[in-house]
Amino acid sequence: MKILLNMKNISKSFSKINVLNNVNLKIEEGKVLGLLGENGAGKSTLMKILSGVYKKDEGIIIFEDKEINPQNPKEVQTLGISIIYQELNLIDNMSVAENIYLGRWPLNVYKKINYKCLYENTEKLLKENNLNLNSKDIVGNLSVGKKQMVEIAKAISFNSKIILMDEPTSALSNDESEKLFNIIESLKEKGVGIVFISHKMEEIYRICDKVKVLRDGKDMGEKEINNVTEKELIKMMVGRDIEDRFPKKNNEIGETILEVKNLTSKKVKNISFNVRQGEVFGIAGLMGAGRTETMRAIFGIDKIFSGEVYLKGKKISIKNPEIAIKNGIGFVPEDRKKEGLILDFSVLQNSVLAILNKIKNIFGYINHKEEIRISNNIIENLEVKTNSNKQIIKYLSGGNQQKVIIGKWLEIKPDILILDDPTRGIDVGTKAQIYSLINNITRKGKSVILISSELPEVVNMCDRVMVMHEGELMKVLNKDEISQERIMYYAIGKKGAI
Amino acid sequence: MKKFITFFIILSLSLLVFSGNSINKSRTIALSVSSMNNGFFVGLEKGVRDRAEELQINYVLANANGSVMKQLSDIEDLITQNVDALIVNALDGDAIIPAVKKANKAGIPILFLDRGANSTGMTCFIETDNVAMGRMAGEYIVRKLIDRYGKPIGNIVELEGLQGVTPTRDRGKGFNEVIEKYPDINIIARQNADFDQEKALNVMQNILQANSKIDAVFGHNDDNTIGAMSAIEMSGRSKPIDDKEHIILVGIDGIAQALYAVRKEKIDVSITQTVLDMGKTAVDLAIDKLDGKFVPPHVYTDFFIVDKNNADDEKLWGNIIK
Amino acid sequence: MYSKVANNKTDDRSKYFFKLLSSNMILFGFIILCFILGLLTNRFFTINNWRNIFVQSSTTGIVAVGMTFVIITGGIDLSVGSVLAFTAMISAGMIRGNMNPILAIIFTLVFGLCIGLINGLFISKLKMPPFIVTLAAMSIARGLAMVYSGGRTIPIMNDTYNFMGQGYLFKIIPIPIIIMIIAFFIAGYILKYTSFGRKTYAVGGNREAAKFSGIKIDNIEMIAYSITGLMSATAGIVLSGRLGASLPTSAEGLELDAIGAVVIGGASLSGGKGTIFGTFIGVLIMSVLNNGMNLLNVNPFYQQVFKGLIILVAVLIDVLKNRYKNE
Amino acid sequence: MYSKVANNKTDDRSKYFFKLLSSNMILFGFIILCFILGLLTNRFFTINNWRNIFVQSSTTGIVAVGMTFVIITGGIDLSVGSVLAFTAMISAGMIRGNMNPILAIIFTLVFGLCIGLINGLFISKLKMPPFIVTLAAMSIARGLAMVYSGGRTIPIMNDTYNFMGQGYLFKIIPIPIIIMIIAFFIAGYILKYTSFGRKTYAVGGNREAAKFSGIKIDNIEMIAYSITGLMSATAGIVLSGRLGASLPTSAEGLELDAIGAVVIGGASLSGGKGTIFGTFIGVLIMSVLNNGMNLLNVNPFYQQVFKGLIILVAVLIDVLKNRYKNE
Ligand SMILES: Nc1ncnc2c1ncn2[C@@H]1O[C@H](COP(=O)(O)OP(=O)(O)OP(=O)(O)O)[C@@H](O)[C@H]1O
Ligand SMILES: Nc1ncnc2c1ncn2[C@@H]1O[C@H](COP(=O)(O)OP(=O)(O)OP(=O)(O)O)[C@@H](O)[C@H]1O
Ligand SMILES: [Mg+2]
Ligand SMILES: [Mg+2]
Repeated sequence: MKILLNMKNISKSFSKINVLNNVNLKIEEGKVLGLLGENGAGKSTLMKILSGVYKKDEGIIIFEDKEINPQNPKEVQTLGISIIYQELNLIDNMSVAENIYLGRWPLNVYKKINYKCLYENTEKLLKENNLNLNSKDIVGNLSVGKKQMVEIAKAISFNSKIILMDEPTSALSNDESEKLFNIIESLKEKGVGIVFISHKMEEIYRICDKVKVLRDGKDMGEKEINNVTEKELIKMMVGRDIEDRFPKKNNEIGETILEVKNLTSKKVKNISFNVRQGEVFGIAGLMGAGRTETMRAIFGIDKIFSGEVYLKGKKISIKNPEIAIKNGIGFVPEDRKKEGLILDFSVLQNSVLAILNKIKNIFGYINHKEEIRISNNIIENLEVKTNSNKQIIKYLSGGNQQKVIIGKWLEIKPDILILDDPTRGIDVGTKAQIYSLINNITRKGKSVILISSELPEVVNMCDRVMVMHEGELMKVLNKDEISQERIMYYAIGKKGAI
Repeated sequence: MKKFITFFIILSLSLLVFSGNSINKSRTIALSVSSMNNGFFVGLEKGVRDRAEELQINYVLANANGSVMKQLSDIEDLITQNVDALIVNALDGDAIIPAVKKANKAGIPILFLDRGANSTGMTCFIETDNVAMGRMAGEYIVRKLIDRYGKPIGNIVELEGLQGVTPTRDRGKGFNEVIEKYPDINIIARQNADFDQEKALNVMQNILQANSKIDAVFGHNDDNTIGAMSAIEMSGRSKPIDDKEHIILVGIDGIAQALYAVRKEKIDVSITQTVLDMGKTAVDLAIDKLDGKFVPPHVYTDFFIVDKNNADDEKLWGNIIK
Repeated sequence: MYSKVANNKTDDRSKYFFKLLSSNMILFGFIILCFILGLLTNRFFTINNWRNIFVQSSTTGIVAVGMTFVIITGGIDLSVGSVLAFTAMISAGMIRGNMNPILAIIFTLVFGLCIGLINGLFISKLKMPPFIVTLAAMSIARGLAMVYSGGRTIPIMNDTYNFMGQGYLFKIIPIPIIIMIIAFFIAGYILKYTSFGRKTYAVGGNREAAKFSGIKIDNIEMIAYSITGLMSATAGIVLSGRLGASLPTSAEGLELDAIGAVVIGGASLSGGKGTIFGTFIGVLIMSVLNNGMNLLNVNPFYQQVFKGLIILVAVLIDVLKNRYKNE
Repeated sequence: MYSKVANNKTDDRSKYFFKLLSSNMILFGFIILCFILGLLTNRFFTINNWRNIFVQSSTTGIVAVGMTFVIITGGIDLSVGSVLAFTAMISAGMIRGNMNPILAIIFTLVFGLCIGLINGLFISKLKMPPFIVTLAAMSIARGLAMVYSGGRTIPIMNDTYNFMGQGYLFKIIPIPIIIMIIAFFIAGYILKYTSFGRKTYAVGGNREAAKFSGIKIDNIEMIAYSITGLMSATAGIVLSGRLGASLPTSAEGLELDAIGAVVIGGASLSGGKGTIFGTFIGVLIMSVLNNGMNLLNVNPFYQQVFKGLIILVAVLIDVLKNRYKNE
């Protein structure tokens, strides 16, 4: 098998903190290499070194038998390496087509952009890869999942020899992920070498040929996927065994705490459901089903056009998130970069953002000791990988950022905690941790609303599941009715019983 | 028959009277003023407006607010409105030339007030001689220094006005013409204070800091001088007017605040212009022009020194416009 | 939902107009403003008056064209007024030195472009905040204009040169209008249809994404500031030609007018948004306001008050309508 | 890697100072500037001169305190100079009308706060761009100051009132300095230690995330603009007290000075960044520059050129050092 690219003894430090330590990586023609590791293991950093965003401290990169020294993204692109970054990088005000061919638009002889050609090319690309996108849609109006599809289309459009995919499926539903795998398969046939990063073990087994594991920036070796079990892989990543991916629950379900009647907002129609104390209430659906929108309305971010919300039997009107928080509702949003974090704040400052009103005195003075206590608490309990609570949060790995956000909402001790895809981009170990956290909450009689695109997660974690389709409620499934098949049946818009 | 004649005479007389009035009533005079943010320009405008009202002439005002672009636009708009005569207080003598040409082309007489155009085509230019005022200020200071030291020696501060405008240049020119004649009188600091009190105050504070011996300050206008006065007071270096160490303060314009300070003996003198008269004269000359009478091309209006002896004079414009 | 295909051309056109109106409420505000002024004074809707309005827009308009580029990249240029004054001063100096006026004009334009380029270099290569760089440039260029002229106005006695400000095409269309319109058309074309134009939006919309896509942000920024420098010099030539003189104090405060026009036209100071057409309407709103209040002989003190209020209302219409759309 | 624990207190302190310097190169630039000026004229490092520098900083300084809040939220306030003039005019009018000076001052402060609040209402509730709202407010307030005064200066002949500008504490410290320092301290405290301050940074850092965390963005913005209005009125009282008069033209162009000071101090116009200490240094740099050039009797034409150049260099030091750190 031909080796396209060889990274040898790569090391990298950020302000004296070692992030990568003598890591090797081989990309072969027509093969998919899975890159595994806990949050903060250094996967993204390695990819960014390859794509020219960061400069390596040590090591060499050999591409097609020549040493290369990537200085900027453009250089690497021209060599034939393209990348899907972990975070979205799109221009909101531009169309899908313009984003896919950003800066590479077809020009006519007068240097005018040939829009006709641009849209034709895009349509062709989308069709060939069976991607369900409209080339003229404005990207800012798309859901995260669709935006991710745009990124995928963009990476493919380069016709590169190597494509690096940093958690491309974290925002995708099973359906869309399956589409991506089909694309990857056809790329493999063309001899493209692929690096695939994911925290979903099923996917690794589904698509990868080999896996490479990183732990704390150290190279833990490479394995043929057929020669290694999931358990072994997890042990390589985490350094210990993880007993249960879904820890046992022992919650008692009590009275109805939240009742929503005929809720209608910008994107959803006539939604009615209730959530009980001690319950994990799941919301399932395909991308764009309106799950997020339902919760945004309840949390006071979107305007409610009609319908009522009752909390503990009392009708309440939640006009803004502050009121929601006062009423004991917390919300971990789906887009952490846009809605979850103040990127320039430290871990500490992000940790206490939702609880400021409770840790200040009458003059507004923030109790600094309390701040430190809370942030250290979060760092400890959720095992956030950071060098101190003063670290600026944008320098944390994606998964660790997510942990801080979850921690921040746990600190307000909510009666109802809404989690919108909380395990997106979270490693296996931490996922199990988050599930135990959810169980801890429900054990105390508090409730969790869990929006999730991962069916196993829904099936294993939820006591009841509401399935949505295009802004409408299809069905609420009880504990004994929950199965992947049923959820999918309703999620794609079919009605009636099965 | 006699009755008829009397009737005819009365009729024609009354027609004459009415028509006289109605001629004026249908006449419109426009003033384009460079800015209105200083007592001086307010005075000019009042002079014009009062006279126009007195004569029952329609009166239109445009304020360029310190922008040559806007002044040209204003005048274009006034020409569009077909005014009968234009009185212009130009921001800049060269930049106003196209406006003069446009007015000439439209056959509208264009008179200049206080600041003129560097071209032909002006119907008349009414101004106070800025160079002469600068000279007068210089001569006053020289005289006072001779009184103090017996000979022309001393340290002077010159606070210039807005950079790039005619009064700054001309007043500076007249002033320096005089001072240059006395080699022992030194201008130890020449800084600009933009005709602005706060700027003058700050600049003068710094100058006081840099120079332990200052005999006199000439401000290009009263705002500059008043700012300097405040700075001197705050520095604790203010002395009674007849003291040997008193810093002689001279300004130009004769605005209300300056007259007040002169009365209080905080500044020595202000060289006042006769602002209201300037406005009035402009209107009269415009009417003369419209009536076909002779109008001299250049009219200098009066200026004189105001000290504590005449600062209370009610006829001073600074005592009228407060 | 897509509208049905129109039956015939006129219908199509009126629909297009209607769409333009509803997508661009600021245009709507502008039309209402003109309508009211037309009712109040019959001198408003005359050819002569509109010629005045357009000529009076020319300086701000030309500068605002350049400013649009800079603002779309997410930057700002405070130096435009000073650069205008400085370049106009240089060209007046050259004319006084008996240089061929065409050569003088070309040299001045190149000179303006270079000043813009220097701004751009500091901003893109040294990563300095645009506000600071151009604030410094504003101070420096104004100072140099003062130094060069000794604080005096330099008259320009050259008919070829002054033709740029005072001349007419076909004896009816003033040259400043021609220049402004050409600038608007070229800039509109560039922003809408060329790769550079779209990259400008990309840089302002999301720098990171633009960088990751291999767009050379530095170059885009440098070109944008160079364009602004070039447009300032162009406006300097037009203005000094119109006035027949260069003043060291020319165009003080022009930066706020130009930025104001661009933002009224729908651009956002955080970048990525804005159109040349919007800027054009923004510029016209300001000129029409000044002109209308002059025609109506509004007390000059109150003019500033009204100007503020009307700008507020015009933009408010736009904002409220967008809000309504989003509900 | 963590540094070893320092052996003793003095060592600790010198380290702290060193850290402050290296984390804040603009302070370093400022110190170098002072050093050079001290070498050039021995009048620079005198108590008297520094008293002057501080008094001369007071107007811009007080306004810049308010501006810091607004800029941290990601906004801008162009109306500060006009609001200053207008409020000072109102208070002069009240004093002339024989109102009790203390009452007049209180009323003026409340009045300034209200103007700021109105700005804030338009910006936060109607979601209008801050640039437009405050540009309009700038025009309106200046117009009203003109209308109210008829374009004339109103002298203020009240010693209690003028004490605010001309008085001394303990016969040595001028009141304007006291007011400025108090403003800086309170604002610094609020921004650093209080919940409101933290929320201000959050709003500027990421509006959406702030909203999701239950922060009422509208309120934060309204308070920020109200603070700026209040500070403008405070500066108006100090300035008119200092001059013993209110001028309709007071503080023209102050907005650029104040914004400049805040940005020189390290804030970013896109929000979320900036400190009160930085603003303080920014204000001082400007005043020291003016003062130094006056002391050296630099040709006024060149003063602007030098001012621009020095600001550029001062910020450049800061930028280059950050760059170096990130490599
Ligand atoms: N620009 C930066 N400055 C400082 N530290 C950084 C920077 N980028 C990454 N790090 C640190 O490097 C480590 C590795 O981060 P990286 O993003 O590569 O992890 P990852 O394996 O991709 O994790 P995840 O699965 O959560 O995405 C983390 O501890 C992170 O805090
Ligand atoms: N700002 C917006 N403007 C217009 N349409 C939007 C906007 N945001 C989202 N939508 C649309 O609203 C619908 C529902 O949004 P969204 O995809 O977030 O729902 P969801 O069920 O939470 O899906 P998921 O969480 O899986 O992405 C989608 O069709 C999406 O395209
Ligand atoms: Mg990662
Ligand atoms: Mg969602």
